Amino acid sequence: MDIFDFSDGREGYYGEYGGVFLPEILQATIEELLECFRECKADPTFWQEYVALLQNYSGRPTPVTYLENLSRELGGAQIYVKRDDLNHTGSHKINNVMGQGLLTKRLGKKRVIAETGAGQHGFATATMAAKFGFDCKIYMGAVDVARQRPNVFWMENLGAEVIAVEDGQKTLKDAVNECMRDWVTNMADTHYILGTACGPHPFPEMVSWFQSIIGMEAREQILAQTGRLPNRVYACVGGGSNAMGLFQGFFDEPNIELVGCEAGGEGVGSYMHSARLAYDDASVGVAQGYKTYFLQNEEGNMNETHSVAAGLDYIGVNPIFAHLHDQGKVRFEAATDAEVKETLKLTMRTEGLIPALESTHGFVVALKEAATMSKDEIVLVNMSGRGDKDIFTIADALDDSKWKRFIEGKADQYRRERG
Amino acid sequence: MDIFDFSDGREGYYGEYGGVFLPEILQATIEELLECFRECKADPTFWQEYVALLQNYSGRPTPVTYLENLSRELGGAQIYVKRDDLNHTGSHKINNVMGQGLLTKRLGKKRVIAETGAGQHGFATATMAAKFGFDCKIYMGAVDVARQRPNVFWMENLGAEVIAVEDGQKTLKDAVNECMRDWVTNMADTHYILGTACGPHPFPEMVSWFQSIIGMEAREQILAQTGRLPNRVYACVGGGSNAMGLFQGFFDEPNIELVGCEAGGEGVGSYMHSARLAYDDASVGVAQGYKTYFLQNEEGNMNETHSVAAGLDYIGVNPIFAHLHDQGKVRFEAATDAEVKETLKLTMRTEGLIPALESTHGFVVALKEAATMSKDEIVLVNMSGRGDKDIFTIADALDDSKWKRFIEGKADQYRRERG
Amino acid sequence: MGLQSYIAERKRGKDILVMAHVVCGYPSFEENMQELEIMAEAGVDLVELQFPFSEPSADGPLFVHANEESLKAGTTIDQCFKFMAEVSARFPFKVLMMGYYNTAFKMGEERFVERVKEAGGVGYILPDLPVEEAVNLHRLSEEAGIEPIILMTPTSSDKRLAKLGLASRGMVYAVARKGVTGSKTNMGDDVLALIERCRQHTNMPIGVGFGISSKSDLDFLRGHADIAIVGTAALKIWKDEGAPGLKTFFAELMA
Amino acid sequence: MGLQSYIAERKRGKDILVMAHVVCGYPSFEENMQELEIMAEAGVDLVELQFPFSEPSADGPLFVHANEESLKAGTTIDQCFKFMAEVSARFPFKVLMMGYYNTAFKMGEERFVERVKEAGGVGYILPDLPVEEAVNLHRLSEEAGIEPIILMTPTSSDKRLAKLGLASRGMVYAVARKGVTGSKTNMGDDVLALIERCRQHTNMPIGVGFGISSKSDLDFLRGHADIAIVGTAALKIWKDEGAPGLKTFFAELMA
Ligand SMILES: Cc1ncc(COP(=O)(O)O)c(C=O)c1O
Ligand SMILES: Cc1ncc(COP(=O)(O)O)c(C=O)c1O
Repeated sequence: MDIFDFSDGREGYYGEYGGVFLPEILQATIEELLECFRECKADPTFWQEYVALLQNYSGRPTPVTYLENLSRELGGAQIYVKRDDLNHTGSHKINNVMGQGLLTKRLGKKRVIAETGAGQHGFATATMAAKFGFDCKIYMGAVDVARQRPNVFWMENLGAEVIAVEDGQKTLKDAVNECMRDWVTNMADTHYILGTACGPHPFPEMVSWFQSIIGMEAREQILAQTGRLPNRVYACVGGGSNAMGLFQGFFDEPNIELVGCEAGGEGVGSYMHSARLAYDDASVGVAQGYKTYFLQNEEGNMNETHSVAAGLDYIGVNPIFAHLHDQGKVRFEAATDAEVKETLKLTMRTEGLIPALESTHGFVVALKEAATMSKDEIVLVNMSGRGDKDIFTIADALDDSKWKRFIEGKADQYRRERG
Repeated sequence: MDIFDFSDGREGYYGEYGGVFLPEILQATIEELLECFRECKADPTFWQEYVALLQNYSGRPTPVTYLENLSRELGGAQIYVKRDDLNHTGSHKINNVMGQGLLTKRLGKKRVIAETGAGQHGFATATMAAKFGFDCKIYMGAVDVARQRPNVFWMENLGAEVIAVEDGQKTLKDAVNECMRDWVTNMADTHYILGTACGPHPFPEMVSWFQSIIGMEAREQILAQTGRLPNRVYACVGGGSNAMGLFQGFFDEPNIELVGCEAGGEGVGSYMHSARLAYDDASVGVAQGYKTYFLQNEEGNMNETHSVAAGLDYIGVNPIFAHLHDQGKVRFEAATDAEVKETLKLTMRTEGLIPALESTHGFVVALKEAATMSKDEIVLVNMSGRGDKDIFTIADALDDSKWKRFIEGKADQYRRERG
Repeated sequence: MGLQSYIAERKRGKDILVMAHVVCGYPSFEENMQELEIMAEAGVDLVELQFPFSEPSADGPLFVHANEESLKAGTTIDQCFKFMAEVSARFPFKVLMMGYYNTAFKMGEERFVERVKEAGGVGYILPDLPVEEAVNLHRLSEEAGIEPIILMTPTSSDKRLAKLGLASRGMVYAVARKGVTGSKTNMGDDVLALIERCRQHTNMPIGVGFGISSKSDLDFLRGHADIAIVGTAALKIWKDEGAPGLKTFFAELMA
Repeated sequence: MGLQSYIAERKRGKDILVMAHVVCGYPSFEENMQELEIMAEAGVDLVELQFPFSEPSADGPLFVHANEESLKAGTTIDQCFKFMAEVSARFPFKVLMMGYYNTAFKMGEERFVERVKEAGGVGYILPDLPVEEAVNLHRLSEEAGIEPIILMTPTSSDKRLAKLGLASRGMVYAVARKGVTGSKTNMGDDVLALIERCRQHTNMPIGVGFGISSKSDLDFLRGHADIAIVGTAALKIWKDEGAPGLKTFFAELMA
């Protein structure tokens, strides 16, 4: 199946989802982008340059790791993990960013902007901008700035300006709005490096295309390591880019179940979550440039969302998934904050892996289901990022008293030094 | 040249350096270790298993990255970087640790101990222990615990017990002593995972062997990318393991200059540094199980050492380097704390790379020298680790007021929550 | 009477019309009404009533804040339509719904058109709805006799303007510059060139908006544009100086 | 008179000798002297004078602390040798230098042997110097007539013990258990077996050390070992209870 073959339908639409819903002032910009993207996609040397860049700069291909201990302890399916946490800057976000960096160069633009939730996309964008010599501004909800401070620190030191967005819920969606506002002003020299497979066409397709490198690699690797394809494939879903990336390696296999793992936050019925497809709380709407399932009220205003993982704390979901969900081609489950904390602890101690809080959502569902599967089945989970960035959140979640004392000591030191 | 061919000399000696200077009680343990290591080294399947483990778990091979911007800006030699920062846990330390993990299994031991300075070796060891199912205790100087807290946090969450060593200067050397004390007590079931190419034989050889994977890869990669070998190769030198690892790819080339970069701290004449070979302050001595150059006074007591980089803040240096230094086969230079800070800023902004403070020492010397070389020359620098772990140190060094305010806010929050 | 003929009629007496703007429910419906009183008194010809939306990504800081505060205060769509009905019944100026497409989408396009119509609105401005996506809504509007206001911008190609021109009804909203609502626009040749280009592709009256804040802006547009659209400037005055300020503002603006 | 014959002579009067330990300069040389007075009075036969070293990796916490504090107070090697000379001149017991190899290595092995000898020391204990590395030092010591004390341990293989036995001079230090100095050793069959194994490989008198702290330990060793080596226990008493405590301690120990 080629979901990106629009010849029978409307360009940029996946079923009824997707499209371009942007102010008129951006129409020319988005057309220019689409045209440039079409050129790149048609040009095999572009993809080669892209892959070479990721290999030499970001360490691709990332490996697939067999979780021997957890597989044994759970006694069910054999668990394999795709290790996009080993990328430079610590997550899969760099794939998309490097691709769009090459594209920005082709567009002849000199400035990039990006929204970021977990900070991983902002970190990756700031890194790319440093490498490509672009000016860079990162918009980040003030709530996320507070919970992902290490990433903010690095972004700034990489030369990016980080703007804490104080509007709305002060999270990812508000950062997206601020990006749009910047873009409608500065589109002449600015490319908006959207961080996930959402937003107006061609972003969902483009981001998915860049991220497809994950699935291409993983398919080959799991075949090489196990001699067969997995039975089920799991990935967390914020906007959906890492999941789209991995799933694209397995879309054509009717017997492989693809499972998107959303942020269940405080659980079903709590209304404090970010599960657009796994729970029943979302409905179709149009915002942030595209049509999809949004967590919104009856009047079309967005609800408050929540997740322990900043990168999943988002109102919408990529329109491709909205369509595949309708078609029953991808199953969606949610992991709650509490489950995420437990699974993170388990994964650290049992396998020496520290998945990002976002990625841990995929682990929760995969481990739960693997336990019920048979020993000769295989599951593959995407480790979209590493948890280093989450140290403050995890320390809080685990109520680590030594960490707290350390922070208090540091604060005292700073106050003393200031006199 | 095979520096590990002891057939003409004394086993475990490199010129007059090296040897085994351990309490009698450990003699049997060290013999058992040597024997096991000899078996592993002779067994090609061991190396294969080792390489496969690093590929599947840690993401090897790590790439070689061309620093296009810095090469252009400096206008001298073309600068390439070996990216061991992309390893799982963020540094080259994992190479050695995974190797010793396999060896621990062969020894039939169930418990591992390790000293750590920067925390990277401890982090790697805790990770390995989680994966192999070993009990794990990490000794770390109290000063280092304070400056590398994020790593301590992760070690603990990986299931290791971290002991803050309050003796002596409370840094790496004191952690080594504590390891020795643990080892003389628990050698029956415990393997001491020494973190660098120092200590009693066979550690310098063994750690170098495991780290040689860096140089093997880098040699092939630089040939593939540039069609030739580099003119000069740089690596920071704490104990000397990452440098030994990289240099082994180029030892046999008479025209390649190998440059070890030590911690110049506050500079020559300050006596606040850790430069054993680059400055004239060290002399030959015996401590921590081996003979080498130590920063010691005339009576053989160790001097206080200093470096902004915890992982270089060490009194001794690997005995192989002491010998190669005597022979003029490796040149040693030092980078000061101040130079390190400047170069770190430059590297972040110009290339999007965040080297660990340790690794940045190699960058300082490499960039300085590259600028004076011709455009058709090539230099290769080892990026032994990433700087994430150094966030507190770097924030302090750069006097980042936003970071400080964030920390103070966090501290206030913790105090409030405690009531 | 359709919007186009209304504008034509109003223009008989003056060389430029004024369209003003309020964000429904901000600071409150009561204050909205006071603002509108002043606008009516000053002789404003058209008013956009902005329905607050949680993601006002085409708006500048002041309107973003207004949208947010209004929603926080509990403003509902029902209230907005009710307010629209009152306003269109009470004042001589014509009223347009302004907002984001999701408001229309969620209630259903048919129902949306119906409700605007019922509330006495003569049309609507949905800045995030491109013409390609508006085919059905435009058809429904045509049937109902209300107007979808098309935006033309400095970045629109001629080809694009031609397409927009074909879809234009009632009036065209010419966006004076890149960016979001709120900041000042430098009135100069660029603006005139834009108006010129718009005229080549539509026969509808042309309103110019984004950053219009003073009599001199109006004077500049006189003879070129049909309508000057005043948004943020008025809200800012209201916030800073209240009713007396707003009165002076409009008096001076339209002097 | 060599160490071996001194021990043989002293053993004529008692069934077990006692070797005590002080860390030079800790808490101070004055207190060291007071401790040694008490030891001498109690009839201690041998004393190790530990030269402080910055990396005392074979020592337990109390001695680590003692080494560190002594160095911090400025203790030098000259002072230690001078102290050794005073002590060996003043007391009837024999004195051994105890320390780490770097102390000897840095001053030069020849000079080291000379200075121990000059200061009246009968030998030295360097726990981090294995026999393989000690060939030259042992030769020099033999020439000078002082004794390098060899350590034998529970983990040493028979082959190893044979090698150690060949190198042993004066006495052998049997390490009662794994670990560092300081914590208590359980006196039992293991210790007896160790002494037994040592005897098979050396004719030298055997001292047993590590964790010996009471009369019952001494009683246990009596008839098996030649010397009981008391280290940390005495320092701990001195720190906690001062001179009266130490007096009682040795009185009870050697009763
Ligand atoms: C590590 C990580 N994983 C996953 C996500 C979610 O994004 P997406 O669904 O686009 O992969 C984020 C977003 O910030 C992230 O940082
Ligand atoms: C990143 C990094 N590089 C280098 C070193 C120095 O060690 P070595 O000289 O053994 O490579 C350390 C030690 O902790 C380290 O963490």
